[in-house]
Amino acid sequence: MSTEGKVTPLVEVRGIGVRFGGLQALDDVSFDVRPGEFVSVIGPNGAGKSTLFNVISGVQRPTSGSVLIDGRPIRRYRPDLVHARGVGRTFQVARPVGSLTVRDNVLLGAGGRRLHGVLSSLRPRGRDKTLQHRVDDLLELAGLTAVAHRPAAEISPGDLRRMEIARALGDEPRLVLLDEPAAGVGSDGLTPLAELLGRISDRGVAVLLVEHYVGLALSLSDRAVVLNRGRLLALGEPDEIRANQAVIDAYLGTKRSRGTVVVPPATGTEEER
Amino acid sequence: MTYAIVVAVTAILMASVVVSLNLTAGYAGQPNLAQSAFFGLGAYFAAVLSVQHGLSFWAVLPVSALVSGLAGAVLGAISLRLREDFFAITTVGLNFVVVALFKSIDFFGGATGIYGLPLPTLGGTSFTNDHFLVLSALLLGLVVLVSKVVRDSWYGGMLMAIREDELVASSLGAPVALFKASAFALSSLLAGVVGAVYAFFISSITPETFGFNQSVLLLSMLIIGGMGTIRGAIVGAVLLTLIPEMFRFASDYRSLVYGVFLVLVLRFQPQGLVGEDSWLARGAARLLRRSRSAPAAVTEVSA
Amino acid sequence: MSLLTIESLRAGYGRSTVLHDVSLRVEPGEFVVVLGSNGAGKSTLMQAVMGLRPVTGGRLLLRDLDLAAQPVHARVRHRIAYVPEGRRVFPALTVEENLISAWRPPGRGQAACLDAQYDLFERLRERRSQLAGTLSGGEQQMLALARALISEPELLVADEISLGLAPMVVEELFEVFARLNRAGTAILLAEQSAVLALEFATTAYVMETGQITLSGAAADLANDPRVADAYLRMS
Amino acid sequence: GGGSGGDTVKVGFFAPETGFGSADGRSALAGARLAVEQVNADGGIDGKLVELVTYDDASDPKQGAVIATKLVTQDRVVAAVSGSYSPQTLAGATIFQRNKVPLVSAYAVNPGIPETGDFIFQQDFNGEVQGRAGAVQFAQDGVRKPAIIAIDNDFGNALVDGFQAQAKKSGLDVVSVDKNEFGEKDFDAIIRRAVDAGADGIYLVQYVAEGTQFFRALRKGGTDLPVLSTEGIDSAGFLDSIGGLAEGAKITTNLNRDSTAPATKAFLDAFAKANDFPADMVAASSYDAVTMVLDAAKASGTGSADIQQGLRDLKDHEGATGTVATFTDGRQVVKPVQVLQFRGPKLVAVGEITDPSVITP
Amino acid sequence: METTVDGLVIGSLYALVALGPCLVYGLLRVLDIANAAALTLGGYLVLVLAERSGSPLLGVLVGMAAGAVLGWVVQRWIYLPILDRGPIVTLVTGIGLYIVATELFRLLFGPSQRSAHVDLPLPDLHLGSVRLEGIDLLVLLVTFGVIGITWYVLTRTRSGVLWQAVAQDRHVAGAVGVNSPRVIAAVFAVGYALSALAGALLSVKYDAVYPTLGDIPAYKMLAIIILGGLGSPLGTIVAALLIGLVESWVVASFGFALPRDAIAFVALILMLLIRPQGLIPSRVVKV
Ligand SMILES: Nc1ncnc2c1ncn2[C@@H]1O[C@H](COP(=O)(O)OP(=O)(O)OP(=O)(O)O)[C@@H](O)[C@H]1O
Ligand SMILES: Nc1ncnc2c1ncn2[C@@H]1O[C@H](COP(=O)(O)OP(=O)(O)OP(=O)(O)O)[C@@H](O)[C@H]1O
Ligand SMILES: [Mg+2]
Ligand SMILES: [Mg+2]
Repeated sequence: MSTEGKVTPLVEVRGIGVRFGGLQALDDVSFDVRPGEFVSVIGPNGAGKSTLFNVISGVQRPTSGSVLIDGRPIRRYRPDLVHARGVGRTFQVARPVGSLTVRDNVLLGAGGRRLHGVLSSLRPRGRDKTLQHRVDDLLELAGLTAVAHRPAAEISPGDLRRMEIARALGDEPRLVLLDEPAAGVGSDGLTPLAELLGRISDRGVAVLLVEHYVGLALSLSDRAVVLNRGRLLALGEPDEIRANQAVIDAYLGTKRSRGTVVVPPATGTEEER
Repeated sequence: MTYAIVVAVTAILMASVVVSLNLTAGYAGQPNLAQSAFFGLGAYFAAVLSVQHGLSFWAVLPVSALVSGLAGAVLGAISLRLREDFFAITTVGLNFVVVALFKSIDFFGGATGIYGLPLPTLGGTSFTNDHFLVLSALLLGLVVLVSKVVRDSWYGGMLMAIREDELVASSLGAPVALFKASAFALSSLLAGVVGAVYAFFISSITPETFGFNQSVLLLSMLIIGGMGTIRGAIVGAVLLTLIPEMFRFASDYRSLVYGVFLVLVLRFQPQGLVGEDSWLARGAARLLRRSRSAPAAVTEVSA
Repeated sequence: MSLLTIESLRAGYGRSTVLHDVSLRVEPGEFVVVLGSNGAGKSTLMQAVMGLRPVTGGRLLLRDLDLAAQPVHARVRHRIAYVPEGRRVFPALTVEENLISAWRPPGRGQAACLDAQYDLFERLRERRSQLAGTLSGGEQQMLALARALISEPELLVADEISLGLAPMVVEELFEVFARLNRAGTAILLAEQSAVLALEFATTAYVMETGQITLSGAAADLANDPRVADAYLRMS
Repeated sequence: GGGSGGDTVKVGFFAPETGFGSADGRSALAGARLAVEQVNADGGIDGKLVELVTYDDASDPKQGAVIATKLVTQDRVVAAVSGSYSPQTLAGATIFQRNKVPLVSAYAVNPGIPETGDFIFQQDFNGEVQGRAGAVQFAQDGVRKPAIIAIDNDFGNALVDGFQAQAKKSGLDVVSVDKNEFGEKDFDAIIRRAVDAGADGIYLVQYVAEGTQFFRALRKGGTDLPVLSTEGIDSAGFLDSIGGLAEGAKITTNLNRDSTAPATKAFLDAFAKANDFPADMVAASSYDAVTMVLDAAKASGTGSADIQQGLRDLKDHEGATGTVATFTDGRQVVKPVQVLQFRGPKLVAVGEITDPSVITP
Repeated sequence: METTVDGLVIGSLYALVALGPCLVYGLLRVLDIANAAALTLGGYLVLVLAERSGSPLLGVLVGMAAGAVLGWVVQRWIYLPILDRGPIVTLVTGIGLYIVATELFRLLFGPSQRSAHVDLPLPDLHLGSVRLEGIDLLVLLVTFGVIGITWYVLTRTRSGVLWQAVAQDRHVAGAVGVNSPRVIAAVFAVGYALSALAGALLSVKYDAVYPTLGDIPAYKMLAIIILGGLGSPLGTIVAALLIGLVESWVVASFGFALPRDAIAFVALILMLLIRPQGLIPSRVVKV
């Protein structure tokens, strides 16, 4: 897909800068994400990855630059408006609605785009058949069927992270932003997670992934963006990134690291791409 | 008998306001300590328009609803700007301000209040307490119905999400400002209608009737019963209306009993008497489960 | 005498027991790692040791002192320090105030202790007057660790220090741990990055559904097929 | 209306026993009880003992209607007395009127109370009467430019309305009207304002707590303007708490402690014996209201309608607060207004306003 | 000028009352209405003991001690167990406690206003045209003393940091060695003792105590805490003085144009519209 060329980007990040007091958390960052593409955002701690997600999802207004979705810029940085344009997200620290069940959490993620107004949103959330099917499907996809009826406050951290992903996918977004989905997921949980990410991508949803498990991230990605101290350090295909000396110095390190993990590619993905 | 009916009507009307309060305080989690101000606005507009301008009971109901609803929307808009605790105390202040307005604006009849509301008529006959009983029960039914619709809708789910985490709610597509303001408007509108009926029922009102103490009482009812549940709102309102009545004989100790009851319940059942995960709710759930699982076990064995 | 003795410990949440008869020892100067998958009970164990989770059975001794009878803050006075799971820095305190809150008067001066931590984590020196809540995820993790180390503990109880940290930083951290350990600090670590953990630790325990199922020298366990199967496949 | 079955005559009563009005509630209840005890000691009415059914309205206006309903429908009282403030009395009055049970308000001053209907009577002179009497008294004392400092509730409003209406007729020029909230403590600034406005006297409509603070501020500021106040501070607690601060100030009220009238003397003696606190106008008014009801029952019968008739026919009723010739057509009373002055530890009678054009409602 | 001095004295009393609840709020996010009960308690004890023993000072000290004990009991047995239930539950519980307290006072000391005519051996102060009564002088001195000490402790000693740490996460604060229960108990004890002190001064100044003495301070204190920026002691003091001054000025120039209690809340609402974070905001982080 990266070789195909002339496709309108789904999201264009143009010269984004974010300043917090004296700190330039992001500085003139530009790149784009094409429909269905899988892009990783990696970089050291404090590089500005989460800040970048906050800008793209409308939580944080940038001090300079702009974000375009389908060629049209975001004018009002409001998460619900960005959501309505087909962008879903998760948070670095999972944020469940703890008093609701896992199923209701996912259900909340599904339906916002069609039910924006107060009156239309008053329809019973438990009755819409297509909505129910989608939610069941997402719970199944994320492997949450067993815990679907437990309050979100009580489930394990691993389940919680997958619930966040399912919830972000609820409204059939064209792009999801996933902030460290593997953090806190045990080593035995990484393979299922990688498979889940692969399946999301297979559905044609573009993915922007922040992850310190670099091996996992790069093995799934079409391209990767590397940030360092708010600046774009490198942008390219996984192999270029792995070989990039600047990236190694700033982030990957020279010694053996978890960057060497190789995930078995999910079957069937090659042909489709 | 009539006394029982009067107490019943009072309890049902209180339950209706508390169920409406549950929309903002329970579902949307907004610390709303001003519900009696909206209740009072409804009552006051009803009283003024009927006593001084001769409008009928049925004509003032929609006016009360509208006025309270609009005022609620304004409060909702304020809530958008303020952090939780700032907002809580702003609502405390709102009570004092509204009472001051009732007292100092001539339209509202000043400190003396308004008395001598006529009995509503229906098809030519004047209301009796029995009529009030039916009317208030219908009103409670309406408020409960509206609450149920809200609770089971995407809108209601989002209100609960807003209660816990506004950022999450808006990232999932909820227009937080619109939802919050509309929840306040809806809750206040219902309270205003109840206020209008209440004014006609007790036939004379004074500013202090709708002051901070009343707001606290309404919120106490909700918390004692179980915040965030319709049954809790009703149980709390009924209990806190009945207990002071039942303790009339202990005149000198009545308020003390009320205070002690409040503290003891909140201390030992802070989730409310019939709220989620209260002793009663848990016990009921256990009973239900037992009565359901018993036959299930039999079929399993025989299968 | 063991520094920390955990014997047949039971602990949990309300009515549900999570830890069933967990026994474990930390000798002075030892580096013990507890491995286990999500929900195994590692964090519950760490919290029980600190007194943040009530213990419902078994014994918990620091040398011959009955820890279970000590309130949380008193355990810190007995030179145990704690890195909670998920950072939990004080968000509205600055980086420096976070550190000061954990500094204890006897011992070296405040300035010297602060400097020692800043030397360890240069990034924190840079951000010393930033409110901790606005730090990035990884920076907060560093702060949580520094906050534990500033009290110069004899026993460090740490829960998932690698969470959200860049790979290079994780390696550096393990090296820091090794150095501390060589200088005499005993470490009890719950961790999911099993490869690094087993490489640096002296002793390892594997926990499954609230029970210890395997234990031994870290080097031995690293070669144990059961461990490799469950915990080393991916990392 | 209620019947008078059984072997007791049930009379309802309510007062603010708790809440901010609890001091008045205590006096009111004591006065009412005294009246009933005396009648029962004399053998009751037609051989039947009188039972006083009392409720606490907790100083809460909302309770008026509920208590009234309870008294009427549950306790089936034949008549009732309000020992409470105007809001509660008004709320209850509607219910008594609808059920045709007579109610006598002991000391609530809102002129609207008897307007509720033909079963509702007001024992004390209403607020406007007392306000008018205040203006007359001030004029007599040589004050020309009074300032008004009044509490902002219907008690204050009624008195201020009466005072202002009469002020013009008596040649007074009111220089300022200030209304304060219940619980106000700081009168320094407001007194300074009145002085600056050129006031040569202060008409003070307050309750005990606010009244005490007013006099403290007045003395502290070194002002010695003449002060005329009202029955609002005619309370057991006031003389005790005020010390000598109110020395020389006058009040208008209905209870003359120096009265030589036998009814008043008898009441004061009996009250002093039965209670450990002195009688005040609230106690005396409640006592009078209850005796009126009982006298009416003695004269006309113990049914509600009988008592209503008896109250209408009431002639020259001698009470602790003076003699009531009769109830007017508007079911209010015509009684002289007493003027008392603080002298040392006592309230001393210094005058009486009897001008019919002033004291007739 | 006279008005300004009045305003300052009243504002000082507000500050003294509001300081305790402000610290408690900062620590536990509890809007503690029950604190006003300590005010009434202090008022009664100083008058009763002055009457019985002739020494107002003894009354003040006993009042403060009793206040401290009350504060300790309230936090230990009432607030701490329900803290996790959120601010609304604790707020209403506090209101319940306050109702219980006023009822007990009424039953114990009778419903009427009491006074004892406590004369302090303090000279009046004449500053030009302004006469400052002895008690007013005392109020100013005590308040500024207390404020000074609080300010020193919170900003110049490590206790300030520990207080903040407990405020943000009392469980983790324990795990870094802070004795959270003791910090909480101390803040309550001090806060209630200060309120008792304020109550004593108030009742001597106005020579009156009654069961509902705490009513107005209870709610005005909330407005002041908010105005000051919720949990920021300095802001609270500034706000208290400001409210005292504004009230006096408004009354002096417009009379009781607005109910005095509404003034505080109107000021509050106006200010929040301009500065939603309070006069001197305490530190908050949106995560
Ligand atoms: N509100 C804020 N005020 C001041 N500085 C901030 C604020 N938010 C973030 N920062 C700083 O901006 C930088 C970027 O933060 P960000 O959270 O985007 O990092 P990140 O790349 O996600 O790091 P990590 O991998 O550790 O999560 C950090 O150094 C952080 O301290
Ligand atoms: N607050 C809670 N209430 C009830 N059960 C809980 C709670 N927190 C954790 N548990 C349960 O306790 C068990 C052990 O959890 P614990 O957090 O100790 O596991 P862990 O080994 O630390 O897992 P992880 O690697 O995901 O951090 C889990 O089954 C979990 O569901
Ligand atoms: Mg991040
Ligand atoms: Mg854990």
